[in-house]
Amino acid sequence: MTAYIIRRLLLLPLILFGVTLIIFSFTQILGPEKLLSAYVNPNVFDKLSNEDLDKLIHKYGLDQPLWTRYFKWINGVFHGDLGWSVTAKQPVAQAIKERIPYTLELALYAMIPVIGVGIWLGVAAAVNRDKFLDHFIRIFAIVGWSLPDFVFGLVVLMIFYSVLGWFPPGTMSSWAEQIVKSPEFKHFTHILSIDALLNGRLDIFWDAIRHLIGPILTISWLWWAYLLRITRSSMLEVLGKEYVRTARAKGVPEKDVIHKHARKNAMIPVVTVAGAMVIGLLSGTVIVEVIFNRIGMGRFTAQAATQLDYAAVLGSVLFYSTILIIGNLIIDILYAALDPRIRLG
Amino acid sequence: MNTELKRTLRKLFKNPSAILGFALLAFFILVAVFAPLIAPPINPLFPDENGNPMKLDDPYIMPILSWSSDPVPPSKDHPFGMIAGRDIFYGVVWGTRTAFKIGLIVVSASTLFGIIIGSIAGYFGGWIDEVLMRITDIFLSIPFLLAAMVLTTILGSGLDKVMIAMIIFGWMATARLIRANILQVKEEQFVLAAKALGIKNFIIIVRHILPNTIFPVLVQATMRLGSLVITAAALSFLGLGAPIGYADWGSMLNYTRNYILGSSGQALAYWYTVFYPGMAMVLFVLAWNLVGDALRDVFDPKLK
Amino acid sequence: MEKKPLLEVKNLKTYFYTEDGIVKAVDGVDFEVYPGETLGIVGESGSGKSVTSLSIMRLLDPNGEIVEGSEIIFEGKNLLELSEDEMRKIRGNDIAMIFQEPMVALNPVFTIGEQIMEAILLHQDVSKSEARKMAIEMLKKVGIPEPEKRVDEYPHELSGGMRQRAMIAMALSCRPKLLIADEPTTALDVTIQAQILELMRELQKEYGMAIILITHDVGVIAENADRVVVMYGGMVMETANVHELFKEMRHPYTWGLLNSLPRLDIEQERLYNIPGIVPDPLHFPPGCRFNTRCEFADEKCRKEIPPLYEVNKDHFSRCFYYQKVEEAQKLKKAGESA
Amino acid sequence: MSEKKVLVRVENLVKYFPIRAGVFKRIVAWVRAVDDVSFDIYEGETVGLVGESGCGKTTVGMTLLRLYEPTSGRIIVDNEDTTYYFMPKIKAKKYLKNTYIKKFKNEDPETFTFIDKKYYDLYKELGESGFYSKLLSDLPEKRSEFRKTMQIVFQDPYSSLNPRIRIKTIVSEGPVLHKVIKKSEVIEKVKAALEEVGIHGDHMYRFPHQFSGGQRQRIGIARALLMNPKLIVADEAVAALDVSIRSQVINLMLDLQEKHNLTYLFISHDLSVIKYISDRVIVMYLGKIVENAPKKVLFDDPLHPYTKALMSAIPVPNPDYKKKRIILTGDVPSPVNPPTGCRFHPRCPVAKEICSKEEPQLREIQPGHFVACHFPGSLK
Repeated sequence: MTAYIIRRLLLLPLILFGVTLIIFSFTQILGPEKLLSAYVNPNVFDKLSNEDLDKLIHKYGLDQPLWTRYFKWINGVFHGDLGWSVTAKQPVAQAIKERIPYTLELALYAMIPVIGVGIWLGVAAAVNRDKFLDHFIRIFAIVGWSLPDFVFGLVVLMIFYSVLGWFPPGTMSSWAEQIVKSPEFKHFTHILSIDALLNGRLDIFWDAIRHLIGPILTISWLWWAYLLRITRSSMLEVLGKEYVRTARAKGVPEKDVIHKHARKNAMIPVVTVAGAMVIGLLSGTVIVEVIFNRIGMGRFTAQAATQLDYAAVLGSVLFYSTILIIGNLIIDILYAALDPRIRLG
Repeated sequence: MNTELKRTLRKLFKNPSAILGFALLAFFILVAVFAPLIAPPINPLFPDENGNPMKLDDPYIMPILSWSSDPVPPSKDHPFGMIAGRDIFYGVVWGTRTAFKIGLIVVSASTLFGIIIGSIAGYFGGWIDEVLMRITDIFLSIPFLLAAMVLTTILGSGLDKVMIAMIIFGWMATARLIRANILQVKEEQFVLAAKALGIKNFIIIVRHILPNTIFPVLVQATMRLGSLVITAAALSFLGLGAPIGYADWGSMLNYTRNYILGSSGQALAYWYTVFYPGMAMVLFVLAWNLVGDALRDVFDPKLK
Repeated sequence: MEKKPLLEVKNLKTYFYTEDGIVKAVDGVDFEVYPGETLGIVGESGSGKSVTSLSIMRLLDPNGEIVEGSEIIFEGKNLLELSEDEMRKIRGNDIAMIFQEPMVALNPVFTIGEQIMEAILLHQDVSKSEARKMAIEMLKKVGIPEPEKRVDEYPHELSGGMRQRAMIAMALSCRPKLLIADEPTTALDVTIQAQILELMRELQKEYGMAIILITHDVGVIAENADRVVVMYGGMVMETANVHELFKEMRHPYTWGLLNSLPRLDIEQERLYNIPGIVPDPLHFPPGCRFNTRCEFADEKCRKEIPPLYEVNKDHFSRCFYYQKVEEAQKLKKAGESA
Repeated sequence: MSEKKVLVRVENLVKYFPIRAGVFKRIVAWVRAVDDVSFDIYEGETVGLVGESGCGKTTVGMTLLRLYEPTSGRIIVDNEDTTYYFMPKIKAKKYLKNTYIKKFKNEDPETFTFIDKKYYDLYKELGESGFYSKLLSDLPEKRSEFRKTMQIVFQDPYSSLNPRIRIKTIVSEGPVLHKVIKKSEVIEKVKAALEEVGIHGDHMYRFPHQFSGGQRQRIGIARALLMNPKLIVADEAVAALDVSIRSQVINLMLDLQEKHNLTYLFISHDLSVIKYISDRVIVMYLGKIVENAPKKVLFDDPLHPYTKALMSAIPVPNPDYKKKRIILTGDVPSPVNPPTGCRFHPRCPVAKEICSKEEPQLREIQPGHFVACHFPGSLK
């Protein structure tokens, strides 16, 4: 197992190299002129003569071959320099650093109800297989899984903001923003709701939560449905296993058969999915942050992509892929922790 | 074989949710096939020389019927209402065709690609497998939506670009599934028996291995179809897919989101702008998921 | 033999309701188990032998059902009338069970010790540390070397034979009065099978429990059982004392089965063939279940299910023509000695 | 006995499987599944290969059929060295060079075995390069010939037939490919082959799942039979069958052997079946042959302690049969780290010091009776 983890860690840079190279090669399709538009104000751009264009292209090294430019970029990455983001009007590294806490906050809060409720309902559905509860949960889940997040997000916004006026879009109210940006407000973790509590500002905490509920509801709905399905089928498979019968033959009460013998085994595949889900939550924030107009990595990436801000795009891809790979590694370790056959194998 | 088929069908239709799925799917197929009859591709505002309404050059471009940009509530002529001067009903009907087009093309192309990669990796093993699987890992390490988003932007927006992007980043799950299945089937005795008979590798893969691994792949493809349509719509929603005015549920929703909050004092004034295209999409995806779920129950109870 | 039986199975019928129809896996089975004896149940796939054992434990799959009118009387109580709670107190305590594949019958995520201790803690009023001591003691008893170490290992760390020993330790930890062993050695190699069977004999002597030994291996039955029940098509075909059954079988199926076995102890010219295929439990033939493959079968056998005839004291055969088997047997013996 | 023609000669066959582990998936150890095994199979006889799981008996069968490539050793079929048939050309050439050319250049032709002499004559006639090109020229034909000579029947009736293919194709695929039968006569020949094994000829259009286990096994036999082979390797061919079906299939195989003059290598863990069907018996333990003798000799007077223990462990279906029980202690050790010296010594009731140090060689104690034991016959 240790060897496996080391192997994965050694493969990590190789995969990141591959990932960035793919994205970098794609930008090659754009051609130097398009690439240049990321550096020059569009108003000025239209007035440039061909000669000026060539000069600028040369100045930014856009006429150099792919490899040269790629290694220049990689070199920058090693020095913490991811380039300049036109969309954010600040260095990409800085832009990402500022936005991570907001996305992290959203993902963290969304995860808790998803994992708890999803697994609980999945087990309940499996135990009551083909009974009313099972059908009800399954239908709920499959409808949830079929509901596109942006459609559901719009509905949430319509109901909870337009009609009821409870949960507004955005990241925080403007009065709160003023306080947060003032020097008295200490930033301990950069996660707004936690910092608000640490500063003793319950009003700001409540404001942050109010802005979070809509997005959390939107994201968790989808993943919750998904996790439930996986838990149910995994649990059903395990309940048919012989060792469950052995436990019953020992006289173990049904409650323990399910929650001790079966669930521990059923959780093994669920961990993989739950992990993939946490990773999915991070990238799922793209849509939600756009709909709810929240500050965060997702919206930043979406904006960067639509505006061909390719330095920012590369930086974001690097960020997301790193999270994804490390996330998968953690899943594998968790997997091993649950399954002694792998841990000791 | 006939009894086997009957058994399978009986199992398939035992489940009420499966019946619902197939019924919904049949409904959408009918809508797509008969779209020209349900919503004729004509522009009544522009009569041709005979006084008949003019035929549209491209039926997927929704004709502009009114110059008012505010949404118009449902009426007899426009049962789903109008937005940006275009008939929502028309968009929903022709959007069905768009959804099928996106789903089927992307799923079949990416599945085929995945089958090829997965078969080669699984059957030959060794360094070929190692290299192909590491490439798969790399492609899997970019979140799908993000990858599709970036590639679409680079290729330039448009539905065809969205599809290309989704194919390029959509084959990995199939490749992995096929590879895992082949590794399993490869050890089956009938494959060894075929080898003992001196049958060639290619024939062994195509005749003996693939037919035994294809059902889980088909189930997976069905279940993926729904989520691919969602992703395509999400890209349109982000402004990267079909242009405004194209009969596509995603781009319609992108446009209508501006009206979601209603007008002052009337929160739900423009509900129909989101409801109809949104509902069409939900039902479409639901149909595929229900069908996929039913197929999974029948063909591979263990597949997740 | 005026002992009181420990377990009486009377007219047991267990049906499974499947999509393809009703599977009458067990269809009217009667037998008794006396304290301290080994009852062998032998049969081929689909004979209903495993379903019988699961019915006794009431551990059938959800689509299986024990039909009204069946009785399973254990120490005077009808197990089918007990509540689930009362039944649970019997399982693992009075009646324990071991299964064919110890690899899949042991829970992979708990250690051997945890699994044995669980049974002890459920049925005995002891502390955790006492239970652990008892678990180690049990492991030692079943011949697992270094039990103090093995108690903390997971099933996959043990060999097949060791796993089955652990399974036996778990089953015997509460000193059950009846042990049901469902194909306990089928998944093991012959030299390991010999070890496990020897162990079971020793432990039976020590604990004095009764054993129901279920297997398809006639040799295992011959060497380990006191009395034998031969099952075919969900019914008891013949039941007798083991010595009598192998010498004086009175049912065509038993007769065919024993003559179709390749054997180490005698020279054989050509093996006997029971013609036809093992019937599918969904489509048992009408009349005697064996009539399609029986050389003595006639119209009557194709219509009526024969009753269990007492052909000798404590020797029953479900065949109208059991005398014919006797004659055939005599002829064969005459041929052999000639 | 020696008059009989040797159909297959296996010389010093070795098959190791790598175990890969660690960060770079390097080979950290080898499973020594078959470790230096030699035996002959004579035409028309049935050789029973018996042993417990992990002893390498199945690997011997698979390697013989070249479903696994041997690690080393030589496999001679019908007086032809077939070892290099399935190697890539470069490897095959290297094999020929190491096996023959080196020997021809350095050793005295007088000491050569029959088979070596045959290749030596070829070498004398054609020279080194001519030798290579002659032997490597028609590999596809040689492979085809090899496949026609040897066929296999597998254990599991459920996995040995492709569930998605009709019986007709399953049975005729190989013979058509190797032109044993013409395409035009497929229906007729398949029908005949099926009826020969006791399956209704019209059932050739069915799929495998429509047959019972015993019937599937018959179909597997028909598939091998239609290739018109000389040797059939039966790998636990009756192990998965019900008792009442087992004797049907065994009898069928014996009938077919007589009719087609077949040779069998019958691999099984069940000594009773081996005793019934075989002419000669080879006993394997942990990748090695421990005893090889004609059936009667072996069962009357087993000399290796393992053979003896194995026999005593088989339950006899006769409650009045008195036998001495020899219960071996411990488990079969792992073939990754086999014990030193005699591989059986940790479990052997009569092992002495030498057994743990020196590996006993397979010796011919009486004509045709080979034993690999320092103290043969000492276990009473």
